[in-house]
Amino acid sequence: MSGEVLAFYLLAALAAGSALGCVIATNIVRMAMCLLGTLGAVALLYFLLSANFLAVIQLVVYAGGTLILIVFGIMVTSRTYGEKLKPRTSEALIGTIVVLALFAGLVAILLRAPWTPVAPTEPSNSVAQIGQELLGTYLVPFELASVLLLAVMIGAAYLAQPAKKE
Amino acid sequence: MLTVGLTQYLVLAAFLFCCGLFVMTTKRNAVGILIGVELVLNAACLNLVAFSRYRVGTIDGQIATLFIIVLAAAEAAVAIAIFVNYYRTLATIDVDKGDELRG
Amino acid sequence: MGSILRKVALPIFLIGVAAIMGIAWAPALLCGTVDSMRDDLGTWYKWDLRGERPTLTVGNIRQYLEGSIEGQFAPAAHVRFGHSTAVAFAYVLWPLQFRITRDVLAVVGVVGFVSLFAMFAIWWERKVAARMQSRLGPMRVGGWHGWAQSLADGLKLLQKEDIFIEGADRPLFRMAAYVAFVPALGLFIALPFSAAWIARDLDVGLIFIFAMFGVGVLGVLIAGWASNNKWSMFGAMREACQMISYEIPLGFALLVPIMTVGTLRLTTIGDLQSGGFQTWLAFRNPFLLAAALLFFIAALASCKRAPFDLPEAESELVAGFHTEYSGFRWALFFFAEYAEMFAAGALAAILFFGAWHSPLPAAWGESWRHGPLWQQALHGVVFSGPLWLIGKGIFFVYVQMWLRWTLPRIRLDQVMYACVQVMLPLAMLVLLANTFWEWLVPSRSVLGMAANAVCTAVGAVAVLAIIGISIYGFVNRRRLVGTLVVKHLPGA
Amino acid sequence: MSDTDIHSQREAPPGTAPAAARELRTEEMLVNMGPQHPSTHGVLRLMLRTDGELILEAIPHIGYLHRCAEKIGENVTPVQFVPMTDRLDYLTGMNNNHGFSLAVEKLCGLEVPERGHYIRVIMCELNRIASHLVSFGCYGMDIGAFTPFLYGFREREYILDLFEATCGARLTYNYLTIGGASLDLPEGFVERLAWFLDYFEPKIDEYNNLLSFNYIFIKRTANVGVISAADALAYGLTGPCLRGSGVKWDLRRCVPYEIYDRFEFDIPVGVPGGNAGIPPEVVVGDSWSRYYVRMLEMKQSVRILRQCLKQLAGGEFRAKVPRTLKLPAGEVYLEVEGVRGQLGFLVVGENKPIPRRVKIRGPSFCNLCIVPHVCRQVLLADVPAIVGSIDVVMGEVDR
Repeated sequence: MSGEVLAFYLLAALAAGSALGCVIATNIVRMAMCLLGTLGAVALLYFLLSANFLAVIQLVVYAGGTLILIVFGIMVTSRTYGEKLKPRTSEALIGTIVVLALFAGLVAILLRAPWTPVAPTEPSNSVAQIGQELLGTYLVPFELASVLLLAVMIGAAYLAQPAKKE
Repeated sequence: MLTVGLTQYLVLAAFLFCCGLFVMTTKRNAVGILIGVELVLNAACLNLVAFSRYRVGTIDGQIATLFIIVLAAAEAAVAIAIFVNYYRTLATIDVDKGDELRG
Repeated sequence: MGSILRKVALPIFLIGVAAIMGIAWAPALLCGTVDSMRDDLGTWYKWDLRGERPTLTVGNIRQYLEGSIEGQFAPAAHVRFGHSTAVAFAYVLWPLQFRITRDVLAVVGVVGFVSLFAMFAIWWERKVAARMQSRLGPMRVGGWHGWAQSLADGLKLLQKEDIFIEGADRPLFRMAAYVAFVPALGLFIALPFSAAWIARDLDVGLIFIFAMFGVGVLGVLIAGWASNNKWSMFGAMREACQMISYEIPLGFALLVPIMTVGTLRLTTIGDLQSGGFQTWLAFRNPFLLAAALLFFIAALASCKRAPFDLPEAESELVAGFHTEYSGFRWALFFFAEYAEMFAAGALAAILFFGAWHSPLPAAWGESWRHGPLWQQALHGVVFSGPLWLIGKGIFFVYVQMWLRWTLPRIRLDQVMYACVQVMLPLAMLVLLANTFWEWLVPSRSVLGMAANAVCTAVGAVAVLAIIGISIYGFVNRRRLVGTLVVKHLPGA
Repeated sequence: MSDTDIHSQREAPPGTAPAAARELRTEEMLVNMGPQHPSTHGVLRLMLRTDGELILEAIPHIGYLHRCAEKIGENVTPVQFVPMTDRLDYLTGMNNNHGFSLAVEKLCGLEVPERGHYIRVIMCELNRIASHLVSFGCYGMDIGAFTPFLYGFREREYILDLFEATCGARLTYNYLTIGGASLDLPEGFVERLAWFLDYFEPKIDEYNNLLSFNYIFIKRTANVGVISAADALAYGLTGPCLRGSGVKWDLRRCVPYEIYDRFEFDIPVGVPGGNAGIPPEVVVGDSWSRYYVRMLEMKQSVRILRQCLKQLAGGEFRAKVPRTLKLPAGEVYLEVEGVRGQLGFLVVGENKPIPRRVKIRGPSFCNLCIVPHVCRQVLLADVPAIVGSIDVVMGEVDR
């Protein structure tokens, strides 16, 4: 078993385990920590897939930004005592059945799909390539994304400002 | 014999997706639902990157993933802002309580 | 205990010297030799392995060392060992050809470096603080200026009870220290100590380190949350605000040198500055100098050092996020903090201040670089090598300490104001201006050269001033309270 | 907010949602600052009602250091009570001794010899400097700068050495006593003091350079915790806190006692920023003004001390006091300008050696009363800045 295979299965186990932790955990902060596990494992999987740039972006934006925002949101919104928000049993039951069925179906399809094996090619310099693509082919979505971020910044600031005193 | 190929990545992504779906549908804490969304998005990203590596040979998948990450960050910022407002109004973060508009 | 430590002080010092020399030529001696052997053998046996170097056997290496295979690259070709020596060396060298061995060595080296550096820095910070406050600082453990104080502190911390307070979220409480520590360690994977001394030369090394800075914040956040203490919670909230805000100017400041050099690979950035003092990036144009300053301030905030030490502000929040921590877990936070301090300093050095190159142009020592081993070692010490990077890192850590023991703490709203309304626009402006400068002013033009000269002069003056003031302060604060009282009061 | 609310909120076990928590505004949080908090100067406990980092209300809770000082005063003779006064405001033992001795002397009609007067002024002013040095250092620490603390203590060490040479103690002196001082000044004291004054005066400028005019320090303290002159008077503030609000009131000058009318000195008060080298951010009555008044007072104390050394007379240092001093029937209330404000002693005699009643007006206690008024709608980091600038010593607050 080569190093890459071993690494994949370790990381896959970590990602899947953390995702499962998210499902099981009732404490919201623990859920966030499980999410950190998944995000980190997925980032490392990106390294395995030779998407280095994506991996570090995942770490910067997701783990270093979004997740902190989420934890911060948790801290701000869960100061009331004793609010344990457990899923309702009926909902959880139905959810489990549906999701398990979905997973089984997906796996069945995936395993049967006739992927023609393509030898993975080593990207030459993915950062430069991504830069070229972003400012070339994908210029419009790129600019749209910037506009979106601006809108989000203004919107979030507007939403989160303290209510005006009457 | 354990090998790594596209299928393995896709199965993992499917698993993450299902977990995210479950979290989204059953959790009552609004932030928990957001965490579910992030899981689902991650599953999608993993799919895209794996495809881009094993099938297409170009980096379009990576670009798409980049956009997804950006969108996820934006979405989380707005969502947290909404949740803070929600919490201020209702003094709880339970999404089931937010049914004031129900007729 | 003290007497034992005093006895081992000299051996430890000698080992340290040996280690420093080793650092300077270990890659040339060991990994370099093995690599060149593999290259040699590849040509010798005409192995065609699609660019892959052949795997050596112990026998190959022994023959090589004995001189029965003629090499064309290696310095070892000039040296012929006896049979038994060659066998011994062969067994040492053989594992080094595998990547996994080198990885393990790198990890061990990083962990060792971080813990040694943290211990040194804690002792040194106490000495620096003491000097600034007209006292002596640690003087007892180990003999000479209490050099073993951190060792003794570490032993004490290890023995302390690991306290969990009631109501704390135990798994998270345990985990938080590791979540803070592991990224601080992990960033050293991509941090080059020199072009050869790097665990993984990532093409996105810079962002990787940046990411690790960001992830470490989570540990603090979780520590504050899991402690079930309102002060810890305040500390965590402050950390979250501060970090998320300061990452943006930090990122902008990082973008400025990237814009100039056009790569994210840290080894490339470092080697672009090998031509002596005036080629260091910070002195290339005024905007890069400004970016270096912005980077340093933002990094100070990211390391939560004074005057930005709000998350642990002891006069406001008791001890902030680590109020409830004790023993080893508490020490982990400090190891992480000192590791991040060094990383910030080293990053500043790599991006702006000539990386692992000395102020002398590396080209001057080119002949030494390919000479015998002792010349290579000397080259590593004098011209460019990990020692220079470590030295520069320590210099920036020292500046951070200096600021910490001089300045009062900023208030939270002022921290936010400074970030969002001062540093962020400034960083954006600097980025824009630098872009235009690089676009419009070629470095060979008169304007470019003049700017370079002026910035170099400013930088040289600043560095010399910092060193000069330090020496002046050290000399003038030598008189201490106790001796003053006895000596100077008439009638005493 | 009533006490029951506070307790139900604080002690709510996890897993239950108390009714009180529902009624609270969701953002609010109750935090205990102290009694074991690094910046509450001893055992002050501030109950903070916060909204995030914003302080909505700060309620001081005192009494952790109560030692029945006044009750003890009713059970011992005045001479025996003098050591107790050392322990009121333990940073200014000399001033406390002095105030109590003056009150008893006034009740008994004792005259203090000339040299005794000078010794008393010297000791009081030296102790004022020592105490202000601690206050300066601790205030630096409250703001987050550690180094000034040790600088302050470095210079205070000389003063304590002088005290030690004089009376053998470094903190609780029991030196100024009924009728004068308990011992004469030691040999060489005058020269040592003169040397110290020359050494110390430039150090004040060094402190100002290091801390007072530091940009961050000004930003942290200027316009923070502003007490208007009217408020200061209404709350009965005295000492540097009152003078920081711009009220020129100093008992040494306004109601001269002892021999303070023989010396030339100024009463420093808080002045608005922008003129006379005061930073423009400064507002009269803010934390910076209170802090800076102390720095200026140290200079004035040095001035007084120099004049003392010049005028110091020979002769007796203590009046002849009968071994068992009978306190005549009647009552005396006397205030002196202590380091932190007006220190008052009420002594009621009933023709016995033991007073019927001893009552103490502690300046720290009265100054502390303004904390809830000032610590409102400020940030958490401002609370140490405000409490530190008011400079309370809990030994005197709790007595």
